[in-house]
Amino acid sequence: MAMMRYAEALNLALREEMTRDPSVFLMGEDIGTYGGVFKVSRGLMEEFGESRVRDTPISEQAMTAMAVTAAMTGTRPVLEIMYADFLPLSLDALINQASIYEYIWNGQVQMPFVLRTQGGGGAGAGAQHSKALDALVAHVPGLQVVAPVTPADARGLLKSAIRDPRPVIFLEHKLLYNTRGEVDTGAEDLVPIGKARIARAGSDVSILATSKMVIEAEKAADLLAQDGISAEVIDLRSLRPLDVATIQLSVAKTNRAVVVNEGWRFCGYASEIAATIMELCFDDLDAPVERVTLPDMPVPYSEPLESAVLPNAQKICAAAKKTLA
Amino acid sequence: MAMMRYAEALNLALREEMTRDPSVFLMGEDIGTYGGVFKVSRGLMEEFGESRVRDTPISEQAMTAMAVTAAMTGTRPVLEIMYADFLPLSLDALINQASIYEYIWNGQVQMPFVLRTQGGGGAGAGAQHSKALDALVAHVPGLQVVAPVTPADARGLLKSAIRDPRPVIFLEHKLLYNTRGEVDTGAEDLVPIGKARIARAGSDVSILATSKMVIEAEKAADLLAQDGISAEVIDLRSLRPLDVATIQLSVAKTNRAVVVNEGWRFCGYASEIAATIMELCFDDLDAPVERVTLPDMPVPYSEPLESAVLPNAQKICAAAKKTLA
Amino acid sequence: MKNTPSLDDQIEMYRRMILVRRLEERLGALSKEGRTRGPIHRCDGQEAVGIGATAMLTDADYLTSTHRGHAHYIGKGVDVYGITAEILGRSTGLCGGRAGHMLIADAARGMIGGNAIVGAGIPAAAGMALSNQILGNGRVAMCIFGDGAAQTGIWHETMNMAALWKLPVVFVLEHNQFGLTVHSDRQGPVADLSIRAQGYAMPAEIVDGNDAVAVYRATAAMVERARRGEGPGMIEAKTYRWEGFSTSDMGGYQKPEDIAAWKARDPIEIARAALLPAVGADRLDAIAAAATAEVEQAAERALADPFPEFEPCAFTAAYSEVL
Amino acid sequence: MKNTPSLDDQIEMYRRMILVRRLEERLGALSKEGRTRGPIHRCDGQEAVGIGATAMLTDADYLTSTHRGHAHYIGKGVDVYGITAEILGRSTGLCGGRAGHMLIADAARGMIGGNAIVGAGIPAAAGMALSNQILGNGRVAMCIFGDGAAQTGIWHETMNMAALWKLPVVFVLEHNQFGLTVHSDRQGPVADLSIRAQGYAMPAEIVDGNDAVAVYRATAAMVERARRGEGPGMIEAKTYRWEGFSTSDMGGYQKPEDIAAWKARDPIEIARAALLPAVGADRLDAIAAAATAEVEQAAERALADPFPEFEPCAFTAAYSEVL
Ligand SMILES: Cc1ncc(C[n+]2csc(CCOP(=O)(O)OP(=O)(O)O)c2C)c(N)n1
Ligand SMILES: Cc1ncc(C[n+]2csc(CCOP(=O)(O)OP(=O)(O)O)c2C)c(N)n1
Ligand SMILES: [Mg+2]
Ligand SMILES: [Mg+2]
Repeated sequence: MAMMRYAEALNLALREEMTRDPSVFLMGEDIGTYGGVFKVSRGLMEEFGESRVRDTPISEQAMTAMAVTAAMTGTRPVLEIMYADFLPLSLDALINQASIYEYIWNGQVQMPFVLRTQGGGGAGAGAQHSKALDALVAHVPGLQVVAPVTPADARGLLKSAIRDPRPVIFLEHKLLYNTRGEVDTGAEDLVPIGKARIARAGSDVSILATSKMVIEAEKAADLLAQDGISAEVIDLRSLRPLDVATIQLSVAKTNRAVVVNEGWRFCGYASEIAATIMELCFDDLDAPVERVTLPDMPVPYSEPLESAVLPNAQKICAAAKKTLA
Repeated sequence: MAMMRYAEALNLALREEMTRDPSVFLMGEDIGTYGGVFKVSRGLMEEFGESRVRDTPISEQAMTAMAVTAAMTGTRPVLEIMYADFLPLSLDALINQASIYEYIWNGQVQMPFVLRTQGGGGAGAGAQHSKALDALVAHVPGLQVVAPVTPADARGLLKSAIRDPRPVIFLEHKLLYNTRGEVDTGAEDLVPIGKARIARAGSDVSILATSKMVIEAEKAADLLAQDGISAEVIDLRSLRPLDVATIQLSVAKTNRAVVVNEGWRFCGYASEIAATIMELCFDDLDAPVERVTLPDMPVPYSEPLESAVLPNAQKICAAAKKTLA
Repeated sequence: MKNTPSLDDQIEMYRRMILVRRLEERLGALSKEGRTRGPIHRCDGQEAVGIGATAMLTDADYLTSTHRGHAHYIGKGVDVYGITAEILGRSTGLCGGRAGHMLIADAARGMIGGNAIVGAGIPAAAGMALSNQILGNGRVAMCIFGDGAAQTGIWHETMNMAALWKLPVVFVLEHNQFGLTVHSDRQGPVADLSIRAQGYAMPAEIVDGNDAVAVYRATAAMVERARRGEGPGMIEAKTYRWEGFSTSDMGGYQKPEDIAAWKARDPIEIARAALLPAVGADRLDAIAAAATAEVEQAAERALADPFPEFEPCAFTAAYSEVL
Repeated sequence: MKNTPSLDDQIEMYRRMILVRRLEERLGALSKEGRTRGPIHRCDGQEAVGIGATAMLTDADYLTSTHRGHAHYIGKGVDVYGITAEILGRSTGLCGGRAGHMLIADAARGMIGGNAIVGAGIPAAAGMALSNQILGNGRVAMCIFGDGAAQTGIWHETMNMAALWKLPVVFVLEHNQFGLTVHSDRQGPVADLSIRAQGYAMPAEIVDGNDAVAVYRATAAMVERARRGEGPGMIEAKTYRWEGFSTSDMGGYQKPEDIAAWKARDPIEIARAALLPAVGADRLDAIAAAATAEVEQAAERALADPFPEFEPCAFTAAYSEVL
């Protein structure tokens, strides 16, 4: 076991997988010489060379499309897109290319690539560098989408993603890189894609959260506990495929659910979870599923404005209490 | 009143608005000399000249970005994106540009542009030319999204969209262009954005559908009627903003709802509608809201395969009966 | 002359061009009879580009194509019957009827694949070249794309990265004068799009796209260079599209005199004239007849084949998602 | 010499460059004290580009910028206090604190606006030029963008359409040698990115980006051309970024000797030396002192200003969506 930062856990996973499999390579902006703007790939160019760790020009569209077909032809690209806000530039390669080939070519190809990116607000980075666009990628069939919140899951899920035969979109959060946690460096500790994590057991209300929102949900659970409310916090972890079994078990127990996602509300990721819960747990539900999300507007820059729009523990508490009212 | 094809109704609306307002102009691929691959802009280059009707190179990304800022500076662009499948190429301009400026610039600018496109399957056009990507655009705050199914609504909504001070994404369907209907050519007949249309009144189950799926829903209502089931068919028409009042009234009456959308299911447009209904009509609902959508996979080419995946009257009937079981 | 194809290669190119022409004609007829589905993009008159540019590639090399790829498929050695069955949506098609004519792939031949998003085949080939470079497998990747595709942003991003990294990729611009219906002179300010290669310090050559041997020579030089690790190259083959942009083209924008002038330079006739002295009319006629028969048989057989039955998508199922 | 700025123009450019330099220094200090938010992208050493390229524009002309736009803002005549207050997130900022330093707009000055999606300011300017052309209002649009932005696909699509349609737009490439941390020679195979303008039959000129007068001359010629309806032009201004890519840069990749060499060519000193004979040291010192004071006062005033209070987004409300 070792205590490490989220960014270090990702770095470890990359180093381990690149050592294990010579077909794994990295590409992205400023990931080589500089080691990535969040230092996730620090030291890897020195260790694995410039052929396997590539600084790219600012060309997200072609980079993503190239990763898709490189993955089709014998290598395992791990692509870093610096901010999730740039995902629209990658989307044609994901929706019109990666999404379709395995099926329409009747299984002639597979595409084992990972697209790492980070989103979310709270850093005063403004409307073009603070979005969580989970829904854009989660909507695309053929893509798997994961969003680890702990360093252990960051390492375990990244290793699983790199080994997976199919595309994985790996969503990080700019405010998680410096968070610390235990990582079992001795073991492989692969975390399977498709399994949620019960961050905290509870009996009165289920709070299903993603990425950094899991931390807010845990804070909310503490606050709710003070009012004698026992909240179960579920870290969805795997946004797609969704671990419906874990969700069903929890809601069957609590009869109430709050979904927390940092993306926009309308047609957002939280909408899918709310719809799924309603569908699978209709008779169990004592109240409508509450959605706690970013309001449907751009993320403002100034601190008081940004704080007002981001989902947080207080908003989650209020939503939880609404389901219990 | 006049009988006309959907494509002719759109053409009429464009001609009327270009005549009324010299700041309205059209741009898109093959829309000028050829009149558009679906002939929606037939004759307009001859009538309004090459400055206001522009054939563009194949550059969706820049075209869309240019439409956004042209709209900021005194003109009203109507941009045609030939297939909705290409929307990913337009998305940065929509998500990172059009979506943010009015708010973050504190109201210094507005962007009155219309992006027309068409999606959907059934024509054997294959996985890259058959998608309904409604959810991608409906997720973006600051965008309004409409999807008319009748020629009268096509004209009335396009005229409203062109006059609206904010961006409107105008979704057509390749199999609607040749459908015919009455259009009141004598009157302006503007159709307000934000209002749904009750295509058929009923009392047992509400079927909420979009675009061509409204036609399938009406067929389903006929079939259900034979089994003594009275279905209310609501043409959402305005995908965003959503006419929640009309939806609430209907579900309060029927206590059951089926949502039909031709896009993918997971994180799809239907998910938002299902979540919203559950939230607003929780106590009215006697059964979970059913979603009838494209399965989460690419649209296959061969006729029997494509027919198997597209939502249709039979699937809608089955879903409606499920809510009544 | 350097890189001149052998006589056998030239004969094979001649045969393949006839296969393509007959296939296009047959598909045109079937479409008129309403026996095909969706738009079909014919390449009549452009055969020399797809056939000439691919004739020096091996099955291990990769090719990406466009929505107008029949000559590219056949040039890469893909079976005519498998192509025809796919276009007719049969279970016996190369992709089981799932792909359709614009998206055909045959991985065993390195043909991956057709692409109907204009411009998307360009980075696709570069990505394969990137794999080749990292794996050091000596393979080359090629993309064939149109004059319209050359105006897409992704072309620029790809040219830049390919040249920067000296990727083993060859860019073949099939300049047939039109996007769908808009002439290239209304899609960009320069006639010779390959002058843009200078902006990436990349070698480029303009060739007569109706002369398969000329296309072969120029392309073979770029392929060799790329294989030697000296980096990418670009070919601009000038040709012309005889038929509409697809079977749903309503026409009216192509000048009859242009069509006539280009038909007078039929790539098949040009190849035949070059081969006549060495090969003789009888053998060429026999080759043409055999090619015609092959397409006929492929079509007849495919038309008799069953349509596929729907099966849930493997990965959709794997994701335990509702169908 | 043609297009030489008047002495008054030169003095004003000198003053504005000092405004920018002092603003960057002040922001750097405030950021060290932890009194700013988010990354701030300084342009110390590059002032001559933003100031020289915009000095001939009127308020009616449009300018689009980047994430590194402080010199562009000030060049377009935007008020220093309004900029400072916006960067400090105050309600008195030009955008009420909603935009932040990368996205500032001042529509009254035609500054619309900063843009932090690399490359996005390029089609933005072309779209405004398209409006200008359709409305026939004689206005010109300009985009200033970086060497990194020149590698984005949207640059190619925009250059092509602008040249094809002869749009009144001027492309100013501010070549400061780096993307974020990667040197331009590792982002593309050619050193002079403006050679690519030939591929669009577009005129281009390379200038010393540390000499505001040289930048002014070259740009003014392109602006006049564009205004006359003769189409777009491109300027490539060679300069260098003294500070890190932003206040969060951990450094380690810029050569100290390069920084020293470029600091020896300080654009402010170059302007001062050119003005000295005609204007004299005293007046130049007074101008410098006044500019320094203006930035000081702007900062002090802004720091004392209130933060904005949150109000629901107008259009969100209009869409009757839940906040
Ligand atoms: C991104 C994108 N935009 C538009 C289209 C519609 N479209 C299909 S083919 C075509 C013209 C392509 O021209 P070119 O690249 O020259 O190929 P050609 O048809 O001449 O073979 C267009 C605009 C598309 N398929 N993809
Ligand atoms: C589309 C996009 N990709 C990546 C980034 C991250 N990023 C911000 S600035 C920058 C470098 C830009 O280089 P250049 O255009 O030369 O401008 P400079 O920073 O040198 O002024 C990068 C990669 C971004 N903001 N947008
Ligand atoms: Mg063409
Ligand atoms: Mg730079």
